Amino acid sequence: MIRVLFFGRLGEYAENGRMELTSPPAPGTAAALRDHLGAVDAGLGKALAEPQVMVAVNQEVVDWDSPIHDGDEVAFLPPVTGG
Amino acid sequence: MIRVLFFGRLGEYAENGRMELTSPPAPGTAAALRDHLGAVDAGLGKALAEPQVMVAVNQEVVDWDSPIHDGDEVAFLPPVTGG
Amino acid sequence: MIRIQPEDFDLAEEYQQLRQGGAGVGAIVTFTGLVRDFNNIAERQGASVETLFLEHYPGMTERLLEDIIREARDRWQLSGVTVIHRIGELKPGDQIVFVGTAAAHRAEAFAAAEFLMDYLKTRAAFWKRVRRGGRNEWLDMKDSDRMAASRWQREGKQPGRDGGGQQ
Amino acid sequence: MIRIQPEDFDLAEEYQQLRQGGAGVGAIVTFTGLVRDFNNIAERQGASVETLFLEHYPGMTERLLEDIIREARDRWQLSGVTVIHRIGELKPGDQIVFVGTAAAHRAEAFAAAEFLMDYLKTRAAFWKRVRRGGRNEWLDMKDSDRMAASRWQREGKQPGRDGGGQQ
Repeated sequence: MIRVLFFGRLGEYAENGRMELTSPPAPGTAAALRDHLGAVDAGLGKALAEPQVMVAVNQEVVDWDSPIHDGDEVAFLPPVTGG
Repeated sequence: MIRVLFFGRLGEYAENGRMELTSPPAPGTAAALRDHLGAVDAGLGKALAEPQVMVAVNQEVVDWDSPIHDGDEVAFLPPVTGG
Repeated sequence: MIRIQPEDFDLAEEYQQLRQGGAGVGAIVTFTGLVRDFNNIAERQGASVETLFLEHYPGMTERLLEDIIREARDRWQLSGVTVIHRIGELKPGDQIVFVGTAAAHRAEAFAAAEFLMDYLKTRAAFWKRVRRGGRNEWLDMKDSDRMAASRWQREGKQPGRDGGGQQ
Repeated sequence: MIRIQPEDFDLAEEYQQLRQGGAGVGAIVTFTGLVRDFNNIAERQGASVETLFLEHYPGMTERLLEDIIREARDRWQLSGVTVIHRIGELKPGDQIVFVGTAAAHRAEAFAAAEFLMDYLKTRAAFWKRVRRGGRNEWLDMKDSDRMAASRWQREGKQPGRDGGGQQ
Protein backbone atom coordinates (compact mmCIF):
# COMPACT_ATOMS: atom_id res chain seq x y z
CA MET A 1 0.00 0.00 0.00
CA ILE A 2 1.16 3.54 -0.82
CA ARG A 3 0.05 6.47 1.30
CA VAL A 4 -0.16 9.65 -0.75
CA LEU A 5 -0.32 13.10 0.89
CA PHE A 6 -1.15 16.42 -0.75
CA PHE A 7 -0.24 19.73 0.86
CA GLY A 8 -1.15 23.34 0.30
CA ARG A 9 -3.20 23.98 -2.82
CA LEU A 10 -2.80 20.33 -3.86
CA GLY A 11 -4.90 19.25 -0.89
CA GLU A 12 -8.18 20.11 -2.57
CA TYR A 13 -7.79 17.18 -5.00
CA ALA A 14 -8.13 14.52 -2.31
CA GLU A 15 -10.40 14.20 0.67
CA ASN A 16 -8.49 15.44 3.71
CA GLY A 17 -5.50 15.86 1.39
CA ARG A 18 -4.68 12.16 1.32
CA MET A 19 -5.36 8.93 -0.56
CA GLU A 20 -4.17 5.36 -0.60
CA LEU A 21 -3.04 3.24 -3.54
CA THR A 22 -2.71 -0.52 -3.35
CA SER A 23 0.64 -0.51 -5.16
CA PRO A 24 3.08 1.84 -6.93
CA PRO A 25 2.06 2.44 -10.57
CA ALA A 26 4.57 0.93 -13.03
CA PRO A 27 7.47 1.47 -13.39
CA GLY A 28 7.40 2.35 -9.73
CA THR A 29 8.87 5.84 -9.71
CA ALA A 30 7.63 9.10 -8.23
CA ALA A 31 7.08 10.38 -11.78
CA ALA A 32 4.96 7.32 -12.60
CA LEU A 33 2.82 7.96 -9.54
CA ARG A 34 2.40 11.60 -10.56
CA ASP A 35 1.44 10.61 -14.10
CA HIS A 36 -1.00 7.97 -12.83
CA LEU A 37 -2.73 10.53 -10.61
CA GLY A 38 -2.85 12.98 -13.53
CA ALA A 39 -4.51 10.36 -15.75
CA VAL A 40 -7.25 9.82 -13.15
CA ASP A 41 -7.83 13.54 -12.43
CA ALA A 42 -6.82 16.07 -15.08
CA GLY A 43 -7.00 18.99 -12.62
CA LEU A 44 -4.66 17.26 -10.22
CA GLY A 45 -2.42 16.31 -13.14
CA LYS A 46 -2.12 19.93 -14.14
CA ALA A 47 -1.45 21.05 -10.55
CA LEU A 48 1.25 18.38 -10.09
CA ALA A 49 2.92 19.37 -13.36
CA GLU A 50 3.73 22.86 -12.01
CA PRO A 51 7.53 23.09 -12.13
CA GLN A 52 7.87 24.11 -8.47
CA VAL A 53 6.02 21.09 -7.09
CA MET A 54 8.33 18.72 -5.22
CA VAL A 55 7.90 15.14 -4.15
CA ALA A 56 8.96 13.61 -0.84
CA VAL A 57 9.21 9.91 -0.16
CA ASN A 58 9.10 9.00 3.49
CA GLN A 59 9.48 12.69 4.37
CA GLU A 60 12.62 13.18 2.33
CA VAL A 61 12.53 15.34 -0.81
CA VAL A 62 13.67 13.17 -3.75
CA ASP A 63 14.07 13.31 -7.53
CA TRP A 64 11.13 12.37 -9.74
CA ASP A 65 12.90 9.23 -10.93
CA SER A 66 13.29 7.90 -7.40
CA PRO A 67 11.70 4.51 -6.75
CA ILE A 68 8.56 4.05 -4.68
CA HIS A 69 8.05 0.86 -2.74
CA ASP A 70 5.11 -0.73 -1.05
CA GLY A 71 4.63 0.89 2.38
CA ASP A 72 6.09 4.24 1.36
CA GLU A 73 4.59 7.59 2.26
CA VAL A 74 4.66 9.88 -0.78
CA ALA A 75 3.91 13.58 -0.42
CA PHE A 76 3.40 16.18 -3.11
CA LEU A 77 4.60 19.60 -1.97
CA PRO A 78 3.82 22.92 -3.62
CA PRO A 79 6.19 25.82 -2.88
CA VAL A 80 6.22 26.49 0.84
CA THR A 81 5.05 29.79 2.34
CA GLY A 82 6.11 29.62 5.97
CA GLY A 83 7.13 32.26 8.50
CA MET B 1 36.71 80.62 29.07
CA ILE B 2 37.22 77.25 27.39
CA ARG B 3 35.85 74.11 29.01
CA VAL B 4 37.99 71.09 28.16
CA LEU B 5 36.74 67.52 28.66
CA PHE B 6 38.73 64.30 28.53
CA PHE B 7 37.09 60.93 28.05
CA GLY B 8 38.16 57.32 28.40
CA ARG B 9 41.86 56.83 29.03
CA LEU B 10 42.45 60.57 28.56
CA GLY B 11 40.46 61.29 31.71
CA GLU B 12 43.33 60.41 34.01
CA TYR B 13 45.27 63.53 32.98
CA ALA B 14 42.76 65.95 34.51
CA GLU B 15 40.87 65.93 37.78
CA ASN B 16 37.41 64.55 37.05
CA GLY B 17 38.40 64.48 33.40
CA ARG B 18 37.96 68.20 32.90
CA MET B 19 39.79 71.51 33.08
CA GLU B 20 39.17 75.14 32.22
CA LEU B 21 41.32 77.54 30.25
CA THR B 22 40.81 81.29 30.31
CA SER B 23 41.18 81.58 26.51
CA PRO B 24 42.00 79.52 23.41
CA PRO B 25 45.78 79.15 22.94
CA ALA B 26 47.00 80.98 19.80
CA PRO B 27 46.25 80.67 16.93
CA GLY B 28 42.97 79.47 18.37
CA THR B 29 42.56 76.07 16.73
CA ALA B 30 41.86 72.62 18.19
CA ALA B 31 45.39 71.61 17.25
CA ALA B 32 46.79 74.62 19.11
CA LEU B 33 44.84 73.63 22.21
CA ARG B 34 46.12 70.07 21.92
CA ASP B 35 49.72 71.30 21.55
CA HIS B 36 49.33 73.69 24.47
CA LEU B 37 48.08 70.86 26.71
CA GLY B 38 50.97 68.66 25.53
CA ALA B 39 53.50 71.35 26.40
CA VAL B 40 52.12 71.53 29.96
CA ASP B 41 51.89 67.73 30.47
CA ALA B 42 54.10 65.51 28.32
CA GLY B 43 52.09 62.40 29.21
CA LEU B 44 48.87 64.06 28.11
CA GLY B 45 50.62 65.34 25.00
CA LYS B 46 51.64 61.85 24.06
CA ALA B 47 48.14 60.49 24.71
CA LEU B 48 46.52 63.24 22.62
CA ALA B 49 48.94 62.61 19.75
CA GLU B 50 47.57 59.08 19.24
CA PRO B 51 46.23 59.05 15.68
CA GLN B 52 42.79 57.76 16.69
CA VAL B 53 42.08 60.55 19.17
CA MET B 54 39.34 62.86 17.92
CA VAL B 55 38.31 66.31 19.02
CA ALA B 56 34.77 67.64 19.41
CA VAL B 57 33.85 71.29 19.73
CA ASN B 58 30.47 71.90 21.31
CA GLN B 59 29.72 68.16 20.98
CA GLU B 60 30.42 67.99 17.26
CA VAL B 61 33.47 66.11 15.99
CA VAL B 62 35.63 68.55 14.00
CA ASP B 63 38.97 68.73 12.18
CA TRP B 64 42.08 69.69 14.14
CA ASP B 65 42.35 73.00 12.31
CA SER B 66 38.86 74.06 13.39
CA PRO B 67 38.71 77.30 15.36
CA ILE B 68 37.96 77.44 19.07
CA HIS B 69 36.20 80.44 20.53
CA ASP B 70 35.69 81.72 24.00
CA GLY B 71 32.81 79.83 25.64
CA ASP B 72 33.35 76.63 23.64
CA GLU B 73 33.29 73.14 25.10
CA VAL B 74 36.17 71.12 23.69
CA ALA B 75 36.32 67.36 24.23
CA PHE B 76 39.14 64.95 23.47
CA LEU B 77 37.82 61.52 22.53
CA PRO B 78 39.81 58.32 22.36
CA PRO B 79 38.38 55.50 20.22
CA VAL B 80 34.98 54.51 21.56
CA THR B 81 34.23 51.07 22.96
CA GLY B 82 30.48 50.98 23.40
CA GLY B 83 27.95 48.19 23.22
CA MET C 1 15.17 23.84 20.29
CA ILE C 2 12.30 23.42 17.82
CA ARG C 3 8.63 23.85 18.55
CA ILE C 4 5.71 23.66 16.13
CA GLN C 5 2.54 24.55 17.91
CA PRO C 6 -0.85 26.20 17.60
CA GLU C 7 -0.21 28.01 20.92
CA ASP C 8 1.26 31.48 21.14
CA PHE C 9 4.79 31.94 22.52
CA ASP C 10 6.32 34.35 25.01
CA LEU C 11 9.36 36.28 23.77
CA ALA C 12 10.55 37.03 27.31
CA GLU C 13 10.60 33.32 28.22
CA GLU C 14 12.47 32.38 25.07
CA TYR C 15 14.96 35.16 25.68
CA GLN C 16 15.64 34.08 29.25
CA GLN C 17 16.26 30.57 27.94
CA LEU C 18 18.84 31.85 25.45
CA ARG C 19 20.50 33.90 28.21
CA GLN C 20 21.24 30.71 30.15
CA GLY C 21 24.10 29.86 27.79
CA GLY C 22 26.79 30.79 30.35
CA ALA C 23 29.28 33.65 30.80
CA GLY C 24 30.32 33.42 27.14
CA VAL C 25 26.99 34.70 25.79
CA GLY C 26 27.52 38.27 24.63
CA ALA C 27 24.83 38.65 21.98
CA ILE C 28 21.23 37.54 21.68
CA VAL C 29 19.20 38.21 18.55
CA THR C 30 15.49 37.52 18.35
CA PHE C 31 13.30 37.65 15.31
CA THR C 32 9.54 37.63 15.69
CA GLY C 33 7.24 37.43 12.71
CA LEU C 34 3.78 38.91 13.06
CA VAL C 35 0.74 38.30 10.86
CA ARG C 36 0.26 41.43 8.80
CA ASP C 37 -3.04 42.69 7.56
CA PHE C 38 -4.55 39.78 5.61
CA ASN C 39 -5.46 41.65 2.47
CA ASN C 40 -1.95 42.92 2.32
CA ILE C 41 -0.71 39.33 2.61
CA ALA C 42 -3.00 38.06 -0.12
CA GLU C 43 -1.67 40.92 -2.23
CA ARG C 44 -4.71 41.32 -4.39
CA GLN C 45 -8.12 42.87 -4.20
CA GLY C 46 -11.42 41.08 -3.63
CA ALA C 47 -13.65 40.00 -0.79
CA SER C 48 -12.14 40.74 2.58
CA VAL C 49 -10.20 37.92 4.17
CA GLU C 50 -11.73 36.05 7.07
CA THR C 51 -8.91 33.92 8.41
CA LEU C 52 -5.27 32.95 7.90
CA PHE C 53 -4.46 29.28 8.30
CA LEU C 54 -1.10 27.56 8.49
CA GLU C 55 -0.72 23.95 7.48
CA HIS C 56 2.43 21.88 7.93
CA TYR C 57 3.69 18.39 7.16
CA PRO C 58 4.04 16.83 10.61
CA GLY C 59 7.26 14.92 10.91
CA MET C 60 8.88 16.31 7.81
CA THR C 61 8.66 19.89 9.12
CA GLU C 62 10.57 18.94 12.26
CA ARG C 63 13.16 17.07 10.21
CA LEU C 64 13.73 20.05 7.92
CA LEU C 65 14.04 22.39 10.87
CA GLU C 66 16.57 20.11 12.52
CA ASP C 67 18.60 20.16 9.29
CA ILE C 68 18.42 23.92 9.13
CA ILE C 69 19.53 24.36 12.73
CA ARG C 70 22.37 21.87 12.27
CA GLU C 71 23.51 23.84 9.25
CA ALA C 72 23.42 27.10 11.23
CA ARG C 73 25.47 25.53 14.01
CA ASP C 74 27.99 24.31 11.42
CA ARG C 75 28.37 27.78 9.99
CA TRP C 76 28.48 29.85 13.18
CA GLN C 77 29.54 29.44 16.80
CA LEU C 78 26.23 29.50 18.64
CA SER C 79 25.51 28.90 22.30
CA GLY C 80 21.77 28.68 21.73
CA VAL C 81 19.19 28.42 18.95
CA THR C 82 15.40 28.44 19.26
CA VAL C 83 12.89 28.09 16.43
CA ILE C 84 9.15 28.26 17.02
CA HIS C 85 6.57 28.16 14.24
CA ARG C 86 2.88 28.38 14.86
CA ILE C 87 0.29 26.41 12.90
CA GLY C 88 -3.49 26.61 12.61
CA GLU C 89 -5.65 29.68 12.51
CA LEU C 90 -4.12 33.11 13.10
CA LYS C 91 -5.31 36.68 12.98
CA PRO C 92 -3.59 40.00 12.14
CA GLY C 93 -1.05 41.05 14.73
CA ASP C 94 -0.57 37.47 15.98
CA GLN C 95 2.93 36.15 16.47
CA ILE C 96 3.58 33.48 13.84
CA VAL C 97 7.28 32.63 13.98
CA PHE C 98 10.18 33.09 16.38
CA VAL C 99 13.89 32.64 15.83
CA GLY C 100 16.34 33.31 18.65
CA THR C 101 20.11 32.94 18.57
CA ALA C 102 22.75 33.38 21.27
CA ALA C 103 26.48 33.70 20.61
CA ALA C 104 29.64 35.27 21.95
CA HIS C 105 29.66 37.90 19.20
CA ARG C 106 26.86 39.78 17.50
CA ALA C 107 27.90 38.98 13.91
CA GLU C 108 27.27 35.26 14.48
CA ALA C 109 23.98 35.80 16.26
CA PHE C 110 22.68 38.12 13.52
CA ALA C 111 23.82 35.96 10.61
CA ALA C 112 22.39 32.77 12.09
CA ALA C 113 19.02 34.35 12.84
CA GLU C 114 18.73 35.75 9.35
CA PHE C 115 19.84 32.49 7.78
CA LEU C 116 17.25 30.53 9.77
CA MET C 117 14.48 32.92 8.80
CA ASP C 118 15.40 32.85 5.11
CA TYR C 119 15.31 29.08 5.15
CA LEU C 120 12.10 28.90 7.16
CA LYS C 121 10.47 30.97 4.44
CA THR C 122 11.68 28.81 1.59
CA ARG C 123 12.49 25.32 2.78
CA ALA C 124 10.40 24.37 5.80
CA ALA C 125 7.18 22.50 5.06
CA PHE C 126 4.63 25.21 5.91
CA TRP C 127 1.83 26.45 3.73
CA LYS C 128 -0.33 29.51 4.33
CA ARG C 129 -3.86 29.91 3.13
CA VAL C 130 -6.42 32.63 3.58
CA ARG C 131 -10.15 32.16 3.62
CA ARG C 132 -12.29 34.79 1.96
CA GLY C 133 -15.78 34.82 0.60
CA GLY C 134 -16.13 31.24 1.85
CA ARG C 135 -13.24 29.97 -0.30
CA ASN C 136 -9.71 28.93 0.57
CA GLU C 137 -6.83 30.54 -1.29
CA TRP C 138 -3.29 29.33 -0.94
CA LEU C 139 -0.57 31.94 -0.88
CA ASP C 140 2.48 31.82 -3.14
CA MET C 141 6.07 32.14 -2.06
CA LYS C 142 7.38 35.64 -2.58
CA ASP C 143 10.25 36.18 -4.99
CA SER C 144 11.95 38.27 -2.31
CA ASP C 145 12.03 35.21 -0.03
CA ARG C 146 13.48 33.03 -2.76
CA MET C 147 16.20 35.60 -3.38
CA ALA C 148 16.93 36.03 0.31
CA ALA C 149 17.44 32.29 0.75
CA SER C 150 19.66 32.00 -2.30
CA ARG C 151 22.27 34.26 -0.63
CA TRP C 152 23.31 31.37 1.56
CA GLN C 153 23.89 28.92 -1.24
CA ARG C 154 27.33 28.18 -2.47
CA GLU C 155 28.27 27.72 -6.09
CA GLY C 156 27.73 24.31 -7.61
CA LYS C 157 25.53 23.11 -4.75
CA GLN C 158 21.89 22.18 -4.74
CA PRO C 159 19.59 24.67 -3.01
CA GLY C 160 19.47 23.83 0.65
CA ARG C 161 22.08 21.13 0.33
CA ASP C 162 25.16 23.20 1.09
CA GLY C 163 26.89 22.27 4.30
CA GLY C 164 29.35 24.36 6.36
CA GLY C 165 31.30 27.48 5.43
CA GLN C 166 30.73 31.19 6.00
CA GLN C 167 28.73 33.33 3.69
CA MET D 1 13.47 56.06 21.00
CA ILE D 2 16.83 56.53 22.70
CA ARG D 3 17.60 55.87 26.34
CA ILE D 4 20.95 56.09 28.09
CA GLN D 5 20.60 54.91 31.64
CA PRO D 6 22.30 53.09 34.52
CA GLU D 7 19.09 51.07 35.06
CA ASP D 8 18.50 47.67 33.51
CA PHE D 9 15.87 47.30 30.77
CA ASP D 10 13.12 44.78 30.11
CA LEU D 11 13.17 43.12 26.69
CA ALA D 12 9.49 42.16 26.90
CA GLU D 13 8.44 45.77 27.51
CA GLU D 14 10.56 47.07 24.64
CA TYR D 15 9.18 44.38 22.35
CA GLN D 16 5.58 45.22 23.20
CA GLN D 17 6.36 48.85 22.42
CA LEU D 18 7.72 47.89 18.97
CA ARG D 19 4.65 45.73 18.34
CA GLN D 20 2.39 48.79 18.67
CA GLY D 21 3.41 49.99 15.18
CA GLY D 22 0.07 48.98 13.63
CA ALA D 23 -1.16 46.26 11.28
CA GLY D 24 1.79 46.79 8.92
CA VAL D 25 4.39 45.46 11.37
CA GLY D 26 5.44 42.02 10.16
CA ALA D 27 8.94 41.70 11.60
CA ILE D 28 10.54 42.65 14.88
CA VAL D 29 14.25 42.13 15.48
CA THR D 30 15.83 42.63 18.87
CA PHE D 31 19.49 42.63 19.72
CA THR D 32 20.60 42.43 23.33
CA GLY D 33 24.23 42.73 24.30
CA LEU D 34 25.32 41.05 27.53
CA VAL D 35 28.50 41.66 29.51
CA ARG D 36 30.74 38.69 28.90
CA ASP D 37 33.25 37.34 31.38
CA PHE D 38 35.48 40.32 32.24
CA ASN D 39 38.83 38.66 31.71
CA ASN D 40 37.66 37.59 28.33
CA ILE D 41 36.71 41.19 27.57
CA ALA D 42 40.05 42.57 28.70
CA GLU D 43 41.60 39.97 26.42
CA ARG D 44 44.77 39.56 28.36
CA GLN D 45 46.00 37.79 31.45
CA GLY D 46 46.70 39.39 34.82
CA ALA D 47 44.92 40.13 38.07
CA SER D 48 41.27 39.22 37.93
CA VAL D 49 38.91 41.99 36.99
CA GLU D 50 36.74 43.53 39.68
CA THR D 51 34.29 45.72 37.77
CA LEU D 52 33.30 46.93 34.32
CA PHE D 53 32.42 50.58 34.03
CA LEU D 54 30.84 52.46 31.14
CA GLU D 55 31.43 56.17 30.69
CA HIS D 56 29.69 58.34 28.14
CA TYR D 57 29.71 61.94 26.95
CA PRO D 58 26.31 63.23 28.07
CA GLY D 59 24.66 65.28 25.37
CA MET D 60 26.98 64.22 22.57
CA THR D 61 26.06 60.56 23.00
CA GLU D 62 22.39 61.34 22.53
CA ARG D 63 23.15 63.50 19.51
CA LEU D 64 25.20 60.76 17.85
CA LEU D 65 22.50 58.19 18.54
CA GLU D 66 19.89 60.46 17.02
CA ASP D 67 22.07 60.79 13.90
CA ILE D 68 22.48 57.03 13.70
CA ILE D 69 18.77 56.38 14.04
CA ARG D 70 17.97 59.05 11.44
CA GLU D 71 20.40 57.37 9.08
CA ALA D 72 18.79 53.98 9.67
CA ARG D 73 15.35 55.42 8.97
CA ASP D 74 16.69 56.97 5.75
CA ARG D 75 18.04 53.65 4.58
CA TRP D 76 15.18 51.35 5.53
CA GLN D 77 11.41 51.53 5.97
CA LEU D 78 11.00 51.15 9.73
CA SER D 79 7.87 51.42 11.83
CA GLY D 80 9.84 51.50 15.08
CA VAL D 81 13.38 51.83 16.43
CA THR D 82 14.57 51.61 20.02
CA VAL D 83 18.12 52.02 21.26
CA ILE D 84 19.04 51.63 24.92
CA HIS D 85 22.59 51.81 26.23
CA ARG D 86 23.48 51.35 29.86
CA ILE D 87 26.18 53.33 31.63
CA GLY D 88 27.92 52.95 34.99
CA GLU D 89 29.02 49.79 36.71
CA LEU D 90 28.06 46.41 35.23
CA LYS D 91 28.82 42.78 36.01
CA PRO D 92 29.10 39.66 33.85
CA GLY D 93 25.77 38.54 32.43
CA ASP D 94 24.24 42.02 32.75
CA GLN D 95 22.38 43.50 29.83
CA ILE D 96 24.41 46.37 28.42
CA VAL D 97 22.80 47.41 25.14
CA PHE D 98 19.49 46.92 23.34
CA VAL D 99 18.52 47.61 19.76
CA GLY D 100 15.02 46.84 18.54
CA THR D 101 13.60 47.41 15.07
CA ALA D 102 10.13 46.90 13.64
CA ALA D 103 9.32 46.83 9.93
CA ALA D 104 6.93 45.33 7.41
CA HIS D 105 9.60 42.92 6.13
CA ARG D 106 12.34 41.05 7.92
CA ALA D 107 15.20 42.17 5.64
CA GLU D 108 14.73 45.79 6.72
CA ALA D 109 14.39 44.95 10.40
CA PHE D 110 17.54 42.79 10.37
CA ALA D 111 19.66 45.22 8.37
CA ALA D 112 18.69 48.22 10.50
CA ALA D 113 19.39 46.39 13.77
CA GLU D 114 22.79 45.26 12.58
CA PHE D 115 23.63 48.69 11.22
CA LEU D 116 22.69 50.35 14.51
CA MET D 117 24.79 47.90 16.52
CA ASP D 118 27.83 48.31 14.26
CA TYR D 119 27.63 52.05 14.66
CA LEU D 120 27.02 51.91 18.40
CA LYS D 121 30.26 49.97 18.70
CA THR D 122 32.31 52.41 16.65
CA ARG D 123 30.72 55.84 16.62
CA ALA D 124 28.69 56.44 19.77
CA ALA D 125 30.52 58.19 22.60
CA PHE D 126 30.86 55.31 25.07
CA TRP D 127 34.02 54.10 26.72
CA LYS D 128 34.47 50.91 28.69
CA ARG D 129 36.97 50.40 31.46
CA VAL D 130 37.71 47.52 33.76
CA ARG D 131 39.11 47.76 37.25
CA ARG D 132 41.60 45.16 38.35
CA GLY D 133 44.24 45.04 41.03
CA GLY D 134 43.04 48.47 42.13
CA ARG D 135 43.81 50.09 38.76
CA ASN D 136 41.56 51.25 35.92
CA GLU D 137 42.24 49.96 32.43
CA TRP D 138 40.46 51.34 29.41
CA LEU D 139 39.51 48.89 26.72
CA ASP D 140 40.40 49.34 23.08
CA MET D 141 38.03 49.12 20.14
CA LYS D 142 38.18 45.75 18.47
CA ASP D 143 39.32 45.57 14.85
CA SER D 144 36.30 43.37 14.15
CA ASP D 145 34.01 46.22 15.20
CA ARG D 146 35.83 48.69 13.00
CA MET D 147 35.48 46.34 10.06
CA ALA D 148 31.83 45.64 10.76
CA ALA D 149 31.03 49.34 10.77
CA SER D 150 32.96 50.00 7.57
CA ARG D 151 30.53 47.76 5.64
CA TRP D 152 27.95 50.50 5.72
CA GLN D 153 30.18 53.18 4.29
CA ARG D 154 29.91 54.21 0.71
CA GLU D 155 32.84 55.04 -1.51
CA GLY D 156 34.26 58.54 -1.35
CA LYS D 157 32.44 59.39 1.86
CA GLN D 158 33.81 60.10 5.29
CA PRO D 159 33.19 57.39 7.90
CA GLY D 160 29.86 58.01 9.46
CA ARG D 161 29.03 60.87 7.13
CA ASP D 162 27.16 58.90 4.48
CA GLY D 163 23.49 59.75 4.31
CA GLY D 164 20.67 57.70 2.76
CA GLY D 165 20.84 54.83 0.27
CA GLN D 166 20.69 51.09 0.61
CA GLN D 167 23.70 48.98 1.35
